[in-house]
Amino acid sequence: MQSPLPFFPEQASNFAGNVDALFLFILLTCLFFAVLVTVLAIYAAFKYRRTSPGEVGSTVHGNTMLEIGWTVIPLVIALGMFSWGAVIYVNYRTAPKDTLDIYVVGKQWMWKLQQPNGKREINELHVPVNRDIKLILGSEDVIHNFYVPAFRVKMDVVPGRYNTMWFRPTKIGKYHFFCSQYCGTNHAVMGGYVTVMDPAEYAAWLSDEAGNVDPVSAGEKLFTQLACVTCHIANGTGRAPSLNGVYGAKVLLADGTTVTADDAYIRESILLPKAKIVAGYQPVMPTFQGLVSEEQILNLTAYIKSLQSQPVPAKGAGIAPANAGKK
Amino acid sequence: MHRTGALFGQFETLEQQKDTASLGMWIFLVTEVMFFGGIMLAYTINRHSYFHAFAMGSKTLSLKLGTTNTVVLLASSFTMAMGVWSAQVGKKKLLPMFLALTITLGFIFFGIKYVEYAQKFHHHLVPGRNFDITYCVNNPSRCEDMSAEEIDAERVELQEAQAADPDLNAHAQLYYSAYFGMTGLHALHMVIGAGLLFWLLRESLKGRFTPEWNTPVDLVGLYWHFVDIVWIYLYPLLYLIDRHN
Amino acid sequence: MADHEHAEHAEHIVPPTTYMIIIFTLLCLTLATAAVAYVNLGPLNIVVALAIATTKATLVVLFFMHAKYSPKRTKLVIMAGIFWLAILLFMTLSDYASRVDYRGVRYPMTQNIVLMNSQQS
Amino acid sequence: MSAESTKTTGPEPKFPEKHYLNASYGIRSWLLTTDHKRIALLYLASVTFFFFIGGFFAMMIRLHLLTPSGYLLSADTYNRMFTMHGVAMIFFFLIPSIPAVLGNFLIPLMVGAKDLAFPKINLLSWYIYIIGGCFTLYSMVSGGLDTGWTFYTPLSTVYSNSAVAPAVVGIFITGFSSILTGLNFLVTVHTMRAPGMTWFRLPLFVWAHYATSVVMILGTPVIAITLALAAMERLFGLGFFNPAMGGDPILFQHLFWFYSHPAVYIMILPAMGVISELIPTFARKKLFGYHFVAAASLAIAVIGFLVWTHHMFLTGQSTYAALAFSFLTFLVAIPSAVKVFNWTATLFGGSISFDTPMLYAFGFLGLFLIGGLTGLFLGCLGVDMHVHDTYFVVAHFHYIMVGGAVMGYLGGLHFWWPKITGRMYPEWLARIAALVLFVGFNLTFFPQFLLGYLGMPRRYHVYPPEFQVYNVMSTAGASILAVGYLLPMIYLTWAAFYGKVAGNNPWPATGLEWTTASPPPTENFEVTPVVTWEAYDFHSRPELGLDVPGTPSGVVAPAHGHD
Repeated sequence: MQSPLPFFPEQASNFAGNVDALFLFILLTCLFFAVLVTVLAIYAAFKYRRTSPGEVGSTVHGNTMLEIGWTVIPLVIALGMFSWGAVIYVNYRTAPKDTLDIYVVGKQWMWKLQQPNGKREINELHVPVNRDIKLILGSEDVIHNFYVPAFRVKMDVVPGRYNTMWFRPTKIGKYHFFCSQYCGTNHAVMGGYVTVMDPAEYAAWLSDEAGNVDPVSAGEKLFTQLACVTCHIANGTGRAPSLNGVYGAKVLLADGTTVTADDAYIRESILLPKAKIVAGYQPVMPTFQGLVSEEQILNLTAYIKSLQSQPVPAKGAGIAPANAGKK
Repeated sequence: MHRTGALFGQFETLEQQKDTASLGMWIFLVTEVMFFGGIMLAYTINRHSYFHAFAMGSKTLSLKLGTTNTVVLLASSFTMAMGVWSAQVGKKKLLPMFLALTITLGFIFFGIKYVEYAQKFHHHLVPGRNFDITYCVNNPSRCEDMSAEEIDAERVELQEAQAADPDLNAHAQLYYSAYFGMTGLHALHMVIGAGLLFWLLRESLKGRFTPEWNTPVDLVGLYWHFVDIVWIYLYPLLYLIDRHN
Repeated sequence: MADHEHAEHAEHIVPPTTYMIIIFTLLCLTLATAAVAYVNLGPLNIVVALAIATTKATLVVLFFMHAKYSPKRTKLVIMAGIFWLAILLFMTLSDYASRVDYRGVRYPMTQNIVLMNSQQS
Repeated sequence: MSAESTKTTGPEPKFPEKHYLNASYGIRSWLLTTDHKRIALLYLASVTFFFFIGGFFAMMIRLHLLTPSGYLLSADTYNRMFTMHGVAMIFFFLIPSIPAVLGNFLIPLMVGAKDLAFPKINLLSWYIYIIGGCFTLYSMVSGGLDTGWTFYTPLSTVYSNSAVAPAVVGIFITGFSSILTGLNFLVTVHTMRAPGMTWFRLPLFVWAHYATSVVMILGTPVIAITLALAAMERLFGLGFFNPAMGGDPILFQHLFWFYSHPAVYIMILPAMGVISELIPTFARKKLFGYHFVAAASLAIAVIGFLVWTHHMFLTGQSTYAALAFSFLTFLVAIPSAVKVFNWTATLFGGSISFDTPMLYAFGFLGLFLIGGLTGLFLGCLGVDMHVHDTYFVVAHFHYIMVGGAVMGYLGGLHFWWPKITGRMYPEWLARIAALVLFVGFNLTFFPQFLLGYLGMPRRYHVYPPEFQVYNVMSTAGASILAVGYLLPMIYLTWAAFYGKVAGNNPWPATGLEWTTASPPPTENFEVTPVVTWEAYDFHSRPELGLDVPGTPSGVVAPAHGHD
């Protein structure tokens, strides 16, 4: 990008060279035909320009051999272009084995990315150079598209399904990535940078601040791994009550009684969910007996405790109103 | 353009006029095929993805009503064809009679369709916020039109379907999206057809249609038969999914 | 004006007896399709149902709609309609049918994606 | 130059006393007319209106993009601008432009009929267009529309806060206008041809419209049902395209592009038809390979239906489907190439003049060449991985739609303006306008190819600073282009009232439409014409007054027929 009128973005992946070469091949072929037709048309326009008002052209009106020629020759060339393009595309859609898998989630209007060890980034992606990287793409809302021009690759991020894309960065550096599928208001700012690093640096970066795990974050991780989060949605719109501010509070149950949400209640609710049903909710929670260890229950409890200070949604919390449950 | 008798000004002969009108109608019917084709495609893909939900949805429909309606509509197609024949051979008394019969059968179809739709609304089976495929099973008292045996049978079916498809309620909405989308569009076409038939009936009572000039009868007939064909496909696609289980 | 060869055909009038035979066949086929739906034919159920429906539709087109006695041009229009419908259906379905990840492994990585969502929500 | 030359022959032409424009007066005589020529003028006024609305949005877009951070509009406003630009231009200008204006006016004249087969349906289709247009205008003024003209779900059905429903309903309604126009054309060409007007004597303009009508008939109903489903999804909660209910947003794209890709051919095929008229007329020579050009039109219409998922190579469609559709995409390029070669070959051995319509034809040839060839890059799977959804695509389809379709439309308007109004436009002003348009167009859109390959995604209201140089060029070009569009509107309107009287056949050209008066009488021809000549045959037409070898030279019959 040094020149003021650049033509090619940087080539920074295994695909870049191939795509550019194919691009140049098509470009030169097309230029040949474009120049040919243009030169012929201009030549004819001057050679056969009208010289007297009543002049008419010749009676030539066709030539079957010519027609066949200019149907078949372009067809053959076009099939050449198709085949070359197909080879690159099939390679792109077929990820190699042993890739470094990175999860990418698009939402209006940010990218959330996660390294294999769980390290998360927002609108930033760090990858080691010369390693096959596979991105697994999901969307929370509308269709997005993950596009790295320097790598010459993009793929739609479609809600309701997972797409994958892969590439092998070949050059250390920092490259733009964009959302290239229109996704609403801030579509244009939904981008960031891919940082391609030396493998050693990448390893160091990866282990940085990802080491010590406290019970709260371990519990948070479990809370999502066990899919608790799909029903216990923080804003109270889920099938189960929000857990914000629940710890230590009184909970109104379906039978009209209240109970204090302490460690024991939380443990019981995890292992025997049907024992106490919060008012206004269906008994849909499955039991986690045998699925979680005691340590994990502690971690989960620590996490739920940490939600004590979170804002309680107006609707959808299990907390009893001040005057409830007295009867 | 001036009109000379039955001949419109842009044409040279009656033959040309009839030929043109009939070609126009057929081309219009082709656009209708493509129109229904789009929703058929949506149906096919979703039925393939969520077969259990679609089978469950299909079983909540009344086969009795659906089959009756098929018979009614086929019969109306027959009376319409007879109407066209009457016009062609110049039976000026028979034509209005067959047209009136066709309209009557059309309205019987609407009546039955109304019963079916009303039941679906009543049973909370209309896509949207209140959709609940388990409504009747959970609230048998609210579905007084279903017998206890029917409710029990549905409960068993529902349990099986839910076991196969945990997100049954969402996917069953897709079935009802298809059901209301397809039958609704079909009914809309029938309404237009009925309107055209009323107009034909009025004109035929005036004795306007002769063996020489009966193009409108012919064209409306084509349209009516096409609407019949759409139903011929909707019937197995909507009513007859997985009935044998 | 043009295409005179069609216009000069005398109109073919189908006799009522033909219509009666057709309607009788159609009603029989309707009952047949309802009956056969209760027989477990596995994947063939839908094939049989559609085959019967297509037979019925063909009878309606050929006789009630007089396509059998219509000029070639009308038949061409009908065939074009069917052909384009087939393009729409089959070429779209070819994509779905050949997707390796289509619905079968629809959410293979749910836990991981859910893991991603947790921090923001 | 022939503009001067053709006018030296024969006596001064006279304006006919009775013609379709003065056959009756008053607003009712226009709003209730069933005359295809008057309906064409109704369409002309309405598509011009939408063209300038769309053009205004385009100007706002280009001005906004002058700087990387965009200084003019907010993100939401910008998104509304490009969406409404697309909707106005595609559904309300490009699709009806040539068919509904020039096609409507000319097809009955060209086949020698008194009117289209269904004149009332023709008027109805204009009203449907206007009603659809009103819905869409309502959407534009009541909150706008910010989904992109492609209406991708679930953005359009669930997430957008703008006035999606009225716009979708408007486009749905307008679709029926397109269907009825196509139906009318098909039937007219089949059953209304004059004696002697065999299929292979039809002008290629008619062939092109026949192919276009096939696309309209078979494609438009699919977009209608798709948009109807999307609207019902937004309004009543149907779920076919909603992933939250298990629906599939990719299905929407399949259905949408099943129409919207062939719709590109609705826009470009009629323009190709216009060019196939212009080149033989101004080269005074039979079109090279008539049968092949006619067949190419049909081939484009048919194969054009088999390529739609090349808009979806990177949505995660199956690799196999992508391969098949890419292959078919390369196939559809061939008939377009055949046409270009035949047009070029026609020039050889011709007697070429440089009247304004011919300048547009040359312009079309150059721009369509670039537009068509860049389609190969996009149809090629390996390159599409990089350039899909970037400015490369934007540049490509503007070269086809503006460089191709609009150039063809303007060329056709100039060519037939004498027939429509009976008067000539100012020749030199028109040539300058054609040149301004050509230069402005290339300056606007060529830099966008470079932007696209550099990786600038489309529909961005702000962009990284490294893309600025090309954006500035593009905006500069757009300013020139705007002037280029205003010019013809002004002088064509002027010429309709004050231009030089044209006479029946000022060029002269060979089509049947040039044998009747300019402007034509309401019933088109005083007596039903009988066609005895092949299309574009200057040699067997002594009444044109040309120096045909073999006829005694110097005996020049008046070019202006029998008025």
